[in-house]
Amino acid sequence: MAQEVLRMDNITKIYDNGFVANKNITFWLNKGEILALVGENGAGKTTLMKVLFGLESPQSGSVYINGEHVKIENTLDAIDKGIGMVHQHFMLLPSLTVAENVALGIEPMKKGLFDFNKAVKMTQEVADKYRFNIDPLSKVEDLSVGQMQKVEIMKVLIRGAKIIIMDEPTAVLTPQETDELFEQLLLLKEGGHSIIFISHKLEEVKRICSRVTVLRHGYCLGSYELENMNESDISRLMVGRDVVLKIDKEDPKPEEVVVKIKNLVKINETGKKVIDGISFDIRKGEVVGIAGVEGNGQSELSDVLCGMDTFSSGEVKINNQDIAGKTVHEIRKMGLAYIPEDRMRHGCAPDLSIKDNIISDRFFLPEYRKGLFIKHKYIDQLVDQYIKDFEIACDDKNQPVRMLSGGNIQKVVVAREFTSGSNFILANQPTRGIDVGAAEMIRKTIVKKSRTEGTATLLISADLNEVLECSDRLLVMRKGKVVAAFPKANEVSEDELGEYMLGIKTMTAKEMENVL
Amino acid sequence: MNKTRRIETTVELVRILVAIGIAYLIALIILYAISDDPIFIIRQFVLGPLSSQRRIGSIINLAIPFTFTGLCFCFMYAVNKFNLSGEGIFMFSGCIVTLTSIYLGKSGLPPVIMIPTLLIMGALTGFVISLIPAYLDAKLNANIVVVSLMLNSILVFLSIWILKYGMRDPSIGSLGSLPIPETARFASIFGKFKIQAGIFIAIIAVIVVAIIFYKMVFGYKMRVVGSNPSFAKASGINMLGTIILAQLIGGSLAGIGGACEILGNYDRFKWSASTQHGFDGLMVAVLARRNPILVPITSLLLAYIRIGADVVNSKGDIPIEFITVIQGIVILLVAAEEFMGGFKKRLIYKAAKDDLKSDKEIVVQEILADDESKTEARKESME
Amino acid sequence: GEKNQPSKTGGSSGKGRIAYIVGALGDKSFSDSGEEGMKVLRKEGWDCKTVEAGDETKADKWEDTILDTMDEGYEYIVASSTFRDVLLKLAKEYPDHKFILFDDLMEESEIPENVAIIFYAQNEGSYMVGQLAAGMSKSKVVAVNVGMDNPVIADFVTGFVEGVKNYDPNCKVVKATVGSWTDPAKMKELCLTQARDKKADVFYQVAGGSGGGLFEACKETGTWAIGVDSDQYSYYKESENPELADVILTSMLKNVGDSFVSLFHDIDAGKDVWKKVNRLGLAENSVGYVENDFFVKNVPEEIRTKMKETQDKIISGEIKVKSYYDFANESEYQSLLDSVTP
Amino acid sequence: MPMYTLDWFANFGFSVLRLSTPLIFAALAAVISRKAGMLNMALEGMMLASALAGVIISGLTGSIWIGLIGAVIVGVLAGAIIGFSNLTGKTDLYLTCIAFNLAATGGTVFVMYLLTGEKSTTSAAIKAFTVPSITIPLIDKIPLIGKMVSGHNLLTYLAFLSVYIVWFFLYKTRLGLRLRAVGENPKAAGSVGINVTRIGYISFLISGILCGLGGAFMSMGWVSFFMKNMTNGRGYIGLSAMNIAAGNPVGSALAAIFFGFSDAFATMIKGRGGNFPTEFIEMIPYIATIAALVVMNMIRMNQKRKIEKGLKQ
Ligand SMILES: Nc1ncnc2c1ncn2[C@@H]1O[C@H](COP(=O)(O)OP(=O)(O)OP(=O)(O)O)[C@@H](O)[C@H]1O
Ligand SMILES: Nc1ncnc2c1ncn2[C@@H]1O[C@H](COP(=O)(O)OP(=O)(O)OP(=O)(O)O)[C@@H](O)[C@H]1O
Ligand SMILES: [Mg+2]
Ligand SMILES: [Mg+2]
Repeated sequence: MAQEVLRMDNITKIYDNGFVANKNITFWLNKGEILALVGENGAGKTTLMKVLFGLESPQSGSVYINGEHVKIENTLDAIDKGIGMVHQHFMLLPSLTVAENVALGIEPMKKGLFDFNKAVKMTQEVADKYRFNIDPLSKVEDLSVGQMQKVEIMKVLIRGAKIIIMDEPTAVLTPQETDELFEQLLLLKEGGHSIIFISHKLEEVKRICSRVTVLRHGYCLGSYELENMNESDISRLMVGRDVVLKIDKEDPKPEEVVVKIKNLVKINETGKKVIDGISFDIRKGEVVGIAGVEGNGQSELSDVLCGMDTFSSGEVKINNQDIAGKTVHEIRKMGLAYIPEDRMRHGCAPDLSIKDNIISDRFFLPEYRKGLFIKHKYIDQLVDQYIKDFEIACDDKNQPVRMLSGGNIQKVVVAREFTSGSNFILANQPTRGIDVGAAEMIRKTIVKKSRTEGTATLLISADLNEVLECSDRLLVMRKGKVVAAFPKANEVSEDELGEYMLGIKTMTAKEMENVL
Repeated sequence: MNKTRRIETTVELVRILVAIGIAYLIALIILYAISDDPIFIIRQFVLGPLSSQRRIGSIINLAIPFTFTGLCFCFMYAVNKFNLSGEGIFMFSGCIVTLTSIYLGKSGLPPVIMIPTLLIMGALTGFVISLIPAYLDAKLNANIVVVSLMLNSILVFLSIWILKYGMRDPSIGSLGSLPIPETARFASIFGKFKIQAGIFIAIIAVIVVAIIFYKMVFGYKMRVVGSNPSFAKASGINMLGTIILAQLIGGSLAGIGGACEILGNYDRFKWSASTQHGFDGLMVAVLARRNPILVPITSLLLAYIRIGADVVNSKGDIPIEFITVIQGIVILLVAAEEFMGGFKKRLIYKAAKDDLKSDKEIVVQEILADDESKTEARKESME
Repeated sequence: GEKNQPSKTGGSSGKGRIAYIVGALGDKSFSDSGEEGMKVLRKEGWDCKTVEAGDETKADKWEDTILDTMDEGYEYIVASSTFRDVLLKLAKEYPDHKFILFDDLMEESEIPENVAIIFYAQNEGSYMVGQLAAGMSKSKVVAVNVGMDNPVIADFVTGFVEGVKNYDPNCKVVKATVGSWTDPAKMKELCLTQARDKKADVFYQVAGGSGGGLFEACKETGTWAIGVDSDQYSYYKESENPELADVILTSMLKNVGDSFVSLFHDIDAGKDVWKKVNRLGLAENSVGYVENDFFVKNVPEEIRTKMKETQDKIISGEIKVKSYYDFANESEYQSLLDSVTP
Repeated sequence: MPMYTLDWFANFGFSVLRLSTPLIFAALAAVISRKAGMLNMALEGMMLASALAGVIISGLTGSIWIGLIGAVIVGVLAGAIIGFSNLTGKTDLYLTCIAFNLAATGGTVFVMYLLTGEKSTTSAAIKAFTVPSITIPLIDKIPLIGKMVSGHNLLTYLAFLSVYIVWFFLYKTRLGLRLRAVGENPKAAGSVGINVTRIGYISFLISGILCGLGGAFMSMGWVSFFMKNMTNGRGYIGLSAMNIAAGNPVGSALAAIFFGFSDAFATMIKGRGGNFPTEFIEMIPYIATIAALVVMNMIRMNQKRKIEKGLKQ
């Protein structure tokens, strides 16, 4: 019989705005197991874990560790009880070094002062032990997202946590990095640690977890042994219906060039060439995917294309118009729609209503205003329609976006960008951290728009599944350059892609010539 | 969620009343130590401002400049720019408007032309002045707090210089400008209340600002830019333009405020120090939760406290400075969001829990049953 | 139910009810000096009340404040030139009340029936200490530092400069403005700079609260100071910090309080003070300088004699001290300053 | 001109350092708050309260040192009040600070009135004590430098020492690290068990210590008495100095000294007498600050542009 290390009994968490995020949830964890905690966006997973980690206090319910009733009032209590948490969103201090980030809260001291050298040594030891290749002296802001995630994991490991919570740790990792992480998790499991693993990627859940607990709308639907379940069983429990994970799509019929990129170069503030002579076209009716380890110039490419940032040399034309020196507004008018990578920063204004968020790119058009005034009635109708079309779960159109769950926030962004009437969609990580149901809908819409409306799409994603599923042509970026180009995405294997992403293989300009 | 909002509003009202009550109680306790007749003093402080028509008029007159600077800071806050130049603009606009009125007075313009011209002059002054920090911040990234604070000091000296060398009245003993011509002055209306006619301009300003904020395209832009500038940029909203224009409108309002104050309450310009109306406006805007519609109300609240202080000062043995301390306590308690926050939360939790009484087991089964039917329906529709 | 505290008002049985309106008490200058006068009057049975109405930035409330006191039954309103406009306006609206406007000047024909004006010839007093400064200076550079510039202050400066020039045409005067009535630190820095750069060795302050910084600077540099408005030597000598007094040769006096007392005595005696300027100068003993032991001990005989002579000449009218109010415009004042700048 | 001798420069430099002293304290207090993620606009009021406290307490006890400690304690108390209102009461920080400044301006006069019956200054009512000045042996013999650097008030040296102490505290101690962490990302700091509210309080208290020293310098060093409103905007200038250097302690101190320099320069011009409108001289420090800020940012942006265009390595 498995030994129970943790039990959360009848947890109810009500947020200050009256929202009940956890409703009488009972949940337990056995020693040495990896438990999956799944559920749609907003189901209450993170909330439950925050309660466990002392970041939120529940209105009722109790927590037992090793059968003993404990009170967890703040994170310090949780850490003392041997609980560690890798948060869904980074909890890092970009301006500090890796060592300082890792040591923060448990700083080694010498003669009453912070002993930086010792902190470096400690960090190096953990990094070596778990084979994380990270320099403790580098600043966190200079790291790639994948490396940041490793720093987060080191923070938990160095505290010797016995119960480890991982809230979507793989959302930003490459397959290879994910594999590495999983090896470590299995090692930890062997070592007697117990792990709670939250993820929207069900194949990962299936791969390393032995049991799954499902949450929906704040309720716990129960715990299930994973042995006799497949991915669609899980997703059915999560969303309440079958989710189609494969996208059927016809072959593309690319027509004229919509976006033309020639010898694009971008040098950043520190003098580094972050985009290094990229050239390719995107044609009407096709989806071009870009894969790559994050931090290899994809973000910069997307910033340049949408006008958020300037470039140093080269040429970009959208519908035959040069974007050099143009504002975002002007580029959008040329036919750009843009799903940004970080939805909370560039995709929405969290404190504003759904309505305000949806009209942000078009309020100035004549049909939305009457002189200097906004046509509220007309817009209200339109937004209500979009909420229905895109299945945005919310109270009403006047609800602030921050009150929605991550997936629904992304739906708001997608609703805006997909209805903007543009013929070029730049989609950067459109489904990051989004549950299967919502992701399915967004991916399908991307493909559908390219087939039925002839939209030219540039899909940048770290989720290989996604680029392979949705793209027609597929490019790989590394160190600011295009290092591989495949004419048919669905003929490429994940492992092959991974080799190009990590720089093990590179295509020559000649090999790629006809694909760009 | 409507329930939550109702609880919040109720608690908010109760909270403000309790806060004021507590502040007065503190005042009373301190007064017992230092005054011969604390009850009398407190009564004067609380009821004194409302004891005569003239005092009620004084409250309203005092609330007028607060309203203008309060609205000014609503704009600064709306685009998240901590531009403090409203303080300096208020004084400087008073100076420029007086100077203009003295010059125009010679030409014998009738009030219908004179007064609008002067108001425009005040607005223009605010417009131009607020352009400096706004522009330096937007284009050169020069810290707006620093620039506007420095600018305020510069404006004080500039006003004094203009007063001394441009319009001083040599026939009076103290430092003051030549008298403002009769044709430029606001009438005092409502008989004994003696309210200055600037009140109409203030009311119009509140309405216009409310329309800008909630009905106009520009208000929408400000909201987006202020709420999340990165998002505004990614949406293609002209950020710089919006941010600068909002500050210019704010500055203009402070300028009109200075003009109304001078034309409504003064015979001549005689400020030789910053008037603090800007910082008062900042308080008013924060107390009003940056909502222009609430600005007149919080202005009246602040004016009421100030007049109360004056009444106490002239009636009793308590120096006026004591009241500034009490005023600080009132403002802090009223603005403290956590004050009675526990009480509010308990009400909200209770309401939420009442909704949650239903048995968990049943709910979960219902959800699962619901799934079944959905899946069925889906299958059917696929077939 | 009106109620007044004994500390501010006397019995109401007495001779008349006076409201004294000031910006703020505690200036150690004419507001406080006036308050001293009120204390004397109170003892004599007048019902006096002092009201602090706030500075110029609160001028919108002045009228209401004064009206409040009039509602309470005060018939005499005493206020300084700062309150001139309000006072004149109320004088017109309330002919039954009496208004005393002090430290101001006006054409007599324009003065309403119920207004009396008190004018102090601060230029004459300053002229006297100017003589002293010029006499005591070894470096032949003296300084006059003011809080802020306004006409009354300029009148002080004019008299002082004239006095210096008259005593020794070669003696130079540096005039500087602190820019605040409440920044003693800045005043101290200013004096130290003047002592350092210009070798000034006698300092005259007309700077309200900032003046304290001047005395400290004199103490530090071993130079002389001249106080203003009231006897600042004895003020400090009798205070907790007597050593600060040891640099104050004398103070230019402007006896606001005394002038109130004598004016109300006149009113009591039925003399006509209304609708005219009651000019108070050296002759009326309303301005002047302090001659105490410290002064006698430190000022050479010869200078003292010369000062006495000058005083007599002014009183007799032989010397007519130039006043700021005589200047046609600001630039005349400026060229006076220029003529003595080192 | 004979006036500009070596001696003159030494004296001028001396003056600059003295004028900068309270500004450095204020700037460092602002730095501590800024590093903890807050813009402390209440420096003005905190300094004023301390300035009065120092005078009263030293007057009552007859000891300079107890007075100095008293000034610091009152500064810390002021910090605690602001912290309580802002961190525990969740009152808007700007509002808290402005209300506090208003209350301090009136409150100091009120307390002074209760204790002494005076409403503007303690110069007569309370025995004055001043923190002594110190001659540094050896260094005072060096030409120019000696005269400039030696003989200052103890608190002036303490101001310069504080620059180092604050730097050391922020970058070398555990508390400093935690304070910066809270300032940069309170959520992240909270997630590793740091008590964010407590760090917030600590930052206000340290700010209070520095303001206490700055206030004490005003009333027990520069001059020897309290005067109502005697800080005259020096708190805001300290805040600006911190902002110019974006919170770097050394840079903020340099900016404060730059302001002190402009002020000394303005005082020098004023001290020359004559009729040049004082108003324009008064503006010098403020205009200089804006100009410095503009020039600095122009250079910064130019460089960035050049790098991005690939003109520079
Ligand atoms: N601070 C908060 N205040 C009010 N409501 C909140 C707060 N945080 C979360 N919520 C609400 O609680 C619900 C559950 O949030 P939670 O973070 O637990 O979801 P989740 O299951 O982690 O979703 P995701 O998969 O998107 O991470 C959300 O839908 C949100 O509406
Ligand atoms: N103060 C809040 N009030 C209301 N809702 C909130 C608040 N804070 C967070 N939420 C919502 O609660 C949900 C959970 O928040 P959390 O910080 O755990 O991550 P998340 O935004 O859901 O992540 P993701 O977008 O990756 O799913 C989010 O949807 C967020 O919008
Ligand atoms: Mg989550
Ligand atoms: Mg999420």
